[in-house]
Amino acid sequence: MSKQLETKFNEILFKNPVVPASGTFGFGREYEAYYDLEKLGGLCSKGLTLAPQSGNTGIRLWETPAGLMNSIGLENPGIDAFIENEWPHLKSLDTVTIVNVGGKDEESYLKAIEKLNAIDVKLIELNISCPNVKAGGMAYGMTAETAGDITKKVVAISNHPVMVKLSPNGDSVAEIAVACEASGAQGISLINTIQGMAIDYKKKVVVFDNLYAGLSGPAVKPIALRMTHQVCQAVNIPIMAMGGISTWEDALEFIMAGATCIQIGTMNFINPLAPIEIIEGLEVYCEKEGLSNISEIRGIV
Amino acid sequence: MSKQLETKFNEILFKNPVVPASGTFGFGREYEAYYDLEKLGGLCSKGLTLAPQSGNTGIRLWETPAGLMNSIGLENPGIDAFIENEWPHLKSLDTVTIVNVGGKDEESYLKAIEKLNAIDVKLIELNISCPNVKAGGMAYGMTAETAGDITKKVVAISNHPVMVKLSPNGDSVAEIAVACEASGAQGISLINTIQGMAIDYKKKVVVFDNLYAGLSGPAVKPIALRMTHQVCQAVNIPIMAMGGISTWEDALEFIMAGATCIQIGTMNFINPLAPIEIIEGLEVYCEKEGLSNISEIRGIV
Amino acid sequence: MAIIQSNEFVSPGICKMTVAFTGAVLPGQFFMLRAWDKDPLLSRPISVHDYEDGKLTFLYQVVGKGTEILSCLKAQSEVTLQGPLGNGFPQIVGDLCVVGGGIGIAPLYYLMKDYKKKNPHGNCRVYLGFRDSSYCVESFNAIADEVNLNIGGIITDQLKVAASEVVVTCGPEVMMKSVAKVTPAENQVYVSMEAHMACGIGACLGCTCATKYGNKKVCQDGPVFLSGEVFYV
Amino acid sequence: MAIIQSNEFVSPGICKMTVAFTGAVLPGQFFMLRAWDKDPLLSRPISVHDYEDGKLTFLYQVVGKGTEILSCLKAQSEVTLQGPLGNGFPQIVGDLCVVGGGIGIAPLYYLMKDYKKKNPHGNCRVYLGFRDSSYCVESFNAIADEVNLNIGGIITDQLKVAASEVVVTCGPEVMMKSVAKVTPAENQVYVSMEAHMACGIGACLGCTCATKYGNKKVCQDGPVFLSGEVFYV
Ligand SMILES: Cc1cc2nc3c(=O)[nH]c(=O)nc-3n(C[C@H](O)[C@H](O)[C@H](O)COP(=O)(O)OP(=O)(O)OC[C@H]3O[C@@H](n4cnc5c(N)ncnc54)[C@H](O)[C@@H]3O)c2cc1C
Ligand SMILES: Cc1cc2nc3c(=O)[nH]c(=O)nc-3n(C[C@H](O)[C@H](O)[C@H](O)COP(=O)(O)OP(=O)(O)OC[C@H]3O[C@@H](n4cnc5c(N)ncnc54)[C@H](O)[C@@H]3O)c2cc1C
Ligand SMILES: Cc1cc2nc3c(=O)[nH]c(=O)nc-3n(C[C@H](O)[C@H](O)[C@H](O)COP(=O)(O)O)c2cc1C
Ligand SMILES: Cc1cc2nc3c(=O)[nH]c(=O)nc-3n(C[C@H](O)[C@H](O)[C@H](O)COP(=O)(O)O)c2cc1C
Ligand code: FES
Ligand code: FES
Repeated sequence: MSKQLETKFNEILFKNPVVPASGTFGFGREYEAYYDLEKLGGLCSKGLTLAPQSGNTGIRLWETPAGLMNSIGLENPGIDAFIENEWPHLKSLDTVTIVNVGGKDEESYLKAIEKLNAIDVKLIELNISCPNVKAGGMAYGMTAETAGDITKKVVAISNHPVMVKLSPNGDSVAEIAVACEASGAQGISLINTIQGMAIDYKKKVVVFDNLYAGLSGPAVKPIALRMTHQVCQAVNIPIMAMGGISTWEDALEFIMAGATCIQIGTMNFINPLAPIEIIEGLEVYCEKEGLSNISEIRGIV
Repeated sequence: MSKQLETKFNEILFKNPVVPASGTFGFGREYEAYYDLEKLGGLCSKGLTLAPQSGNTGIRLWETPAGLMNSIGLENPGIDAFIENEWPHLKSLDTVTIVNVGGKDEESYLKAIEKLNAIDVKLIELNISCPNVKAGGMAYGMTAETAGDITKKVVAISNHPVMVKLSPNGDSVAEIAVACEASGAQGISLINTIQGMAIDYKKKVVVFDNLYAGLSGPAVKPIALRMTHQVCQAVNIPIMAMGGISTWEDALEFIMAGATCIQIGTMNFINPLAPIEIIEGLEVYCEKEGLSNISEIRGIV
Repeated sequence: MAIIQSNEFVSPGICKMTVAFTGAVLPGQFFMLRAWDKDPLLSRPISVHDYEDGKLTFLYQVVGKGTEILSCLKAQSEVTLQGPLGNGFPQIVGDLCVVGGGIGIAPLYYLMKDYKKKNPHGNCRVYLGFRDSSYCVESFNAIADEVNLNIGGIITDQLKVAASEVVVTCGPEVMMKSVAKVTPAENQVYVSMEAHMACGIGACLGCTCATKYGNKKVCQDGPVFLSGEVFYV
Repeated sequence: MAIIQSNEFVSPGICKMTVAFTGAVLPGQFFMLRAWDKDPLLSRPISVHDYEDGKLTFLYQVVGKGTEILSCLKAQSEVTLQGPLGNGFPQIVGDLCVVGGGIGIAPLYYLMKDYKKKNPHGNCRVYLGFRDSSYCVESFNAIADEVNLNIGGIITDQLKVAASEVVVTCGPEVMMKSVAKVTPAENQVYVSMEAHMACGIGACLGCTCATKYGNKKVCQDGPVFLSGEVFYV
C-alpha cells in the first residue's frame, strides 16, 4: 500500500483517513465478509454506554429524500460486554479502533471512561450528540458551556486521547468546538445526525416513538461540510468529519475544507464496499494530482 | 371551489393554505403562463429591501442530493420599484399577497416597513433569516433577543400584520418564536434555507463567492418538519411552514404538525404546477377523509 | 450485479423476477436489491421465491418507489444484489404445513420445494390467503399434497394443524399471530418477520425485534423465528 | 410530457434526441428537460437543435447525471419538456456568419436553417471548432454556403468576418469572447450564454448575468445577448 494516504491524527497514525462511523458498522464483524478491515484507516465502534441498553421501541428507520432517519437509541451491550466480547478481536486488527462512548449523566460518562482506561484504545470518541436518547448526551452537546464542562472532566481521567463528537443541533458548532479544545479535547468529530421528524400521514401519527429522530446521509452533506469548515477555521486540533459522504469526491471536499480524517456512516448500508472504494478513489486522485501525501490539499479552500 | 381548504391565518382568509415561497416565485408573473394565480391561497413576493440590490456575484445555484443551494443574495428592485411596478398587478389579484422584507440594519427595516404602510398589503413576512447577505437579516434571526427586538420595533410601526420568518441556523427556533410572539408578531413562518457549503473539488475552490449558501428542497424536509412541530408547540400564533414540501402528502404532514398554511419553494422550479397539484391533492384528501375543513386534522400529531 | 433473465407481472401489482445467480441459498433467506442511485436511498429486502440451476427468483408486490423501479427493469438489464442474507427456515423434521398471506407466500414456495426434495415421503399441506385475487397458486398445486385457498376471508378459520406437522407462516403480522394462536402448543410454528431495514447484515440495529430472549436483529438473527420467541406477550 | 421518437449517439458522448412537439419554436430558444424524479433535482436546459414538422431535435453532450439519464432513454418513452424558453436569436438582417465551438454548435443548426429559409439569397458561412473529433458537420455542409472546420486548434485564428455579416456564436465563454474581439466593431455579434439554472423562466434569479445595462436573466432576457452587452469590461 502506498503512503500517499497515511494520515496523522495528532500522534496516531492512520493508514488512510477513512473510518466507518459509529453506529453504522457494528463492531466491524459484519463487514469482514465484504473486505479485510485492515484496509481501513480505522473504525469506530457502535456507541457504548456504561450499562447495556436495549434501545428505542417502535420503528427505528425511515427513509427521506437522499436521507435516512434513525432512532436506534444507542442499543448496545455495555462497556463490560464490549471489553469481553469485542475488544479482543478489534485489538488484534492492524487498524485504529476508536471507541464511541455515550452517557446519561456525568457519572455514567466518567465510569465508562474509567473502564476503558483498562484497555489499550487509541482514541475515544466522546459522543455528546446522540439526538435519540437522553443517554446519548445531546443535552451536553447543545451549548459550549456544558460541552466544555464534560470534556474537561473526561479528559482529566482518561488514559486515552479524547475526540469530542459534536451535535449539529445546538449552539454554533464553532463555539462548542472552541470550548472543547480549551477543555483539553485532542480532536473534534462532527457531525452527528441532525434532529428531524417524520409523520405517517396515512396513520396520522408520528413515525418514531421517541418523537424526533436523527437525519443522516447525502441529504445532510452541504450542512456537514459547512460545519466542518467552520470548526476547522476555529480550532487547532484535528477534525474527523462526516455527514453524507458517499464518494471519494465527497471525502476529498471535506479534506479540502480542513478535515484530517473522514468517517463514512449511512453509505455503509447502501454499498458495503463504500469505504474501500473511497480509499481507492483517493489513492488514484493522489496519483493523478502528483501528491506525495493527501495532506497537501488539506484545508486548501 | 369547495370550502374545505379555506383557512384563516388570524383574520386573513386564504382560499387554501398553499402559498408559493419568497424568492422562488418572482412576483408571480412568470407563473401566470402556467396557471391562474387566483387559484393560490396566497403568494409571497421575492425578498425586498429598501434600496435595490444587485445580489451576489459568481455562481448562484448548486445542486446537492435532493437539495438546492442558492446564493442569490436578495437581488431585488427595492421597495419603491416594487410598489410602482409590481404592486398594481398583485393588488388586482384575488389572492393574498404577502410581502417579504429584508434589511441590513434597524433603520433599513423600519424605513421599508414605513413605505409599505402606504399600500394595502395583507401580511408582511419579516425576513430575519436570509443566510446569503448581511442585508438578509440573518444576524437578527440568530438569537431570541435580537429577533424579539427587531420584531417589536417593526410591529410598532407597521400598519399591517407581521409574520416573522425564522432561520434554522441559530438558536432554538422555539425560543426565537416565543420571543417574536412576545414582541407582537402575528405569525411565524419557517424555515428559511439552511446554511451549507459547496466545494468544487476539481477547481479546488469554494463554489460560492459568498462562501456559504442556503440549502432548500426535499433534503431539508425532515428538519423543517421537526422545527415546525417545535414552534407549533411553543406559540399560539399561526405558523406558515415550509422546507422541502414537494407533494400534497408533504403539505399534509406539515399541517398535521400544526402549520396553518404551507409554502412551496424549490418545488416550483421542478414542477411549475406543483402548488396547484398540491391544492388539488389536499382537496381530494379532504373529500376522501370526509373532512368538512382541513383544519380538522391540523396539529393532530 | 446480476443479470435479469425475466421480470414480469404475474398478477396486477405482483411481479416475478428471475436473475442469474450461483451459490448456496436457503429457503427463507433474502437479498437486498437495488437498481437506482440515491432515490430511494436504501436497498430493498426481498425473499427468495425460488432457486434452481443458477436461477434465482423473486416474487414481489409493487407498493412504493423501490418495487416500482424494480418492476420496470427489463430482461438483460442489471440489478444489484446483496446476499443471501438471514438465517432461513430450519430443516423441517416431520410433515410441513405452510400458511401464506398475500405476498407472504413468496418465501414459502422455495421452502416447500426444498422440503419435498429432501423429504420425498413427507406430507406438505398449504394454506394460501389473498385479499382480492390469487396468484402463483398453480405452482403450489404442482408440488403440495394439499392446497387450501382462501380469498377475502380469514385463513385461520379453515386452518387445522396435524400433530405431525411443523407450521411455517409468512404474511401480515396479525395473520401470523393468529396462526400461532390457533395452532396447538405442541406444534412448532415458524414465522418470517418483516422490519424496516437499512444494512440487512446486522450492523445498524434498525430492524431490532423484541423477543423473549431480548432484542434480536430481524436481518441477521431472523427473519425466521419460532413464534413463541417473538409473539411472547 | 413528450414522446421520444429517436435518441441515439451520433459521436462518442454526443447524443441526438428527437421528440414529438408542436408549437412555435424560435432558433436559440431552449427547453428544460427531465426524465427522473428527485435525483438529480433540477431539470436540464437544452437548446433547440432543429425543429420541423412536429419534430423537435436536441443535440447534447453527456457530461453528468442528467445528460447520462437522458442518453439512456429509448424511443417511445417519455421525457418531460418545459418550453420553449428564452428569447432566441434575432431576425438576421444581412449575411450570416455562425461560429460554434464543441456542443455549442447545437443551437446554430436550426438558426442557419431558419435563416436560409427566410433568406434564400442570403449568404451563410459557418465555422465549427472541436477539440478532438467533429460531429454533425455534414448537416451544416448541406445547407451552409461555406463551412470551415477546425479540430484541436483555435477557431478564431481562421475567422474572417465580412462587412455584410452578422456574427452568431455559441460555445465556451472564452471562445465567444475571442470571437467578439476579432470581429470588427461594426459587425453585430450575438452570443448564446450559459448559466446554472433552476427555474428556467425568470423566477429564481439564479442565472443572473451582469451586463452593461445591469443584471439580466440568462433564461428569460437571454440566452442570446449582443456581445457588447455581456462582454463589456
Ligand atoms: C426480510 C424481508 C423479506 C421481504 N420479502 C419480500 C418479498 O419476497 N416480496 C415482497 O413483495 N416484499 C418483501 N418484503 C417487503 C419489501 O421489502 C417492501 O415491500 C419494500 O421494501 C417496499 O419498498 P418500496 O420502495 O416499494 O416501498 P416504500 O415506498 O419504501 O414503502 C411502501 C410501504 O412499505 C413499507 N415498507 C418499506 N420497507 C419495508 C420493509 N422493509 N418491511 C416492511 N414494510 C416496509 C413502508 O413503510 C410503506 O408503508 C420483505 C421484507 C423483509 C424485511
Ligand atoms: C440555455 C442553455 C442551453 C443549453 N443547451 C445545451 C445543448 O443544446 N446541448 C448540451 O449538450 N448542453 C446544453 N447546455 C448545457 C447543459 O444544460 C448542461 O451540460 C447540463 O445541464 C449538464 O447536466 P448533467 O446533469 O449532465 O451534468 P451535471 O453533473 O449537472 O454537471 C456537469 C458539469 O456541467 C456543469 N453544468 C451543470 N449545469 C450547467 C448549466 N446549466 N450550464 C452550464 N454548465 C452546467 C456543472 O457545473 C458540471 O461541471 C445548455 C445550457 C444552457 C444554460
Ligand atoms: C443507524 C445509525 C446509528 C448511529 N449510531 C450512532 C452511535 O451509536 N454513536 C454516534 O456517535 N453516532 C451514531 N450515528 C451517527 C453517525 O455516526 C454519523 O455521525 C451520522 O450518521 C452522519 O454521517 P453519515 O451521513 O455518513 O451517516 C448513527 C447513525 C446511524 C445512521
Ligand atoms: C432561489 C431561492 C431564493 C430565495 N429567496 C428568498 C428571499 O428572497 N426571501 C426569503 O425569505 N426566502 C428566500 N428563499 C427561501 C425560501 O422562501 C424557503 O424558505 C426555502 O427555500 C425553503 O423552502 P423549500 O425547501 O420549499 O424551497 C429563497 C429560496 C430559494 C431556493
Ligand atoms: S437491517 Fe441493519 S441490523 Fe438489521
Ligand atoms: S433560471 Fe431561474 S431566473 Fe433564470
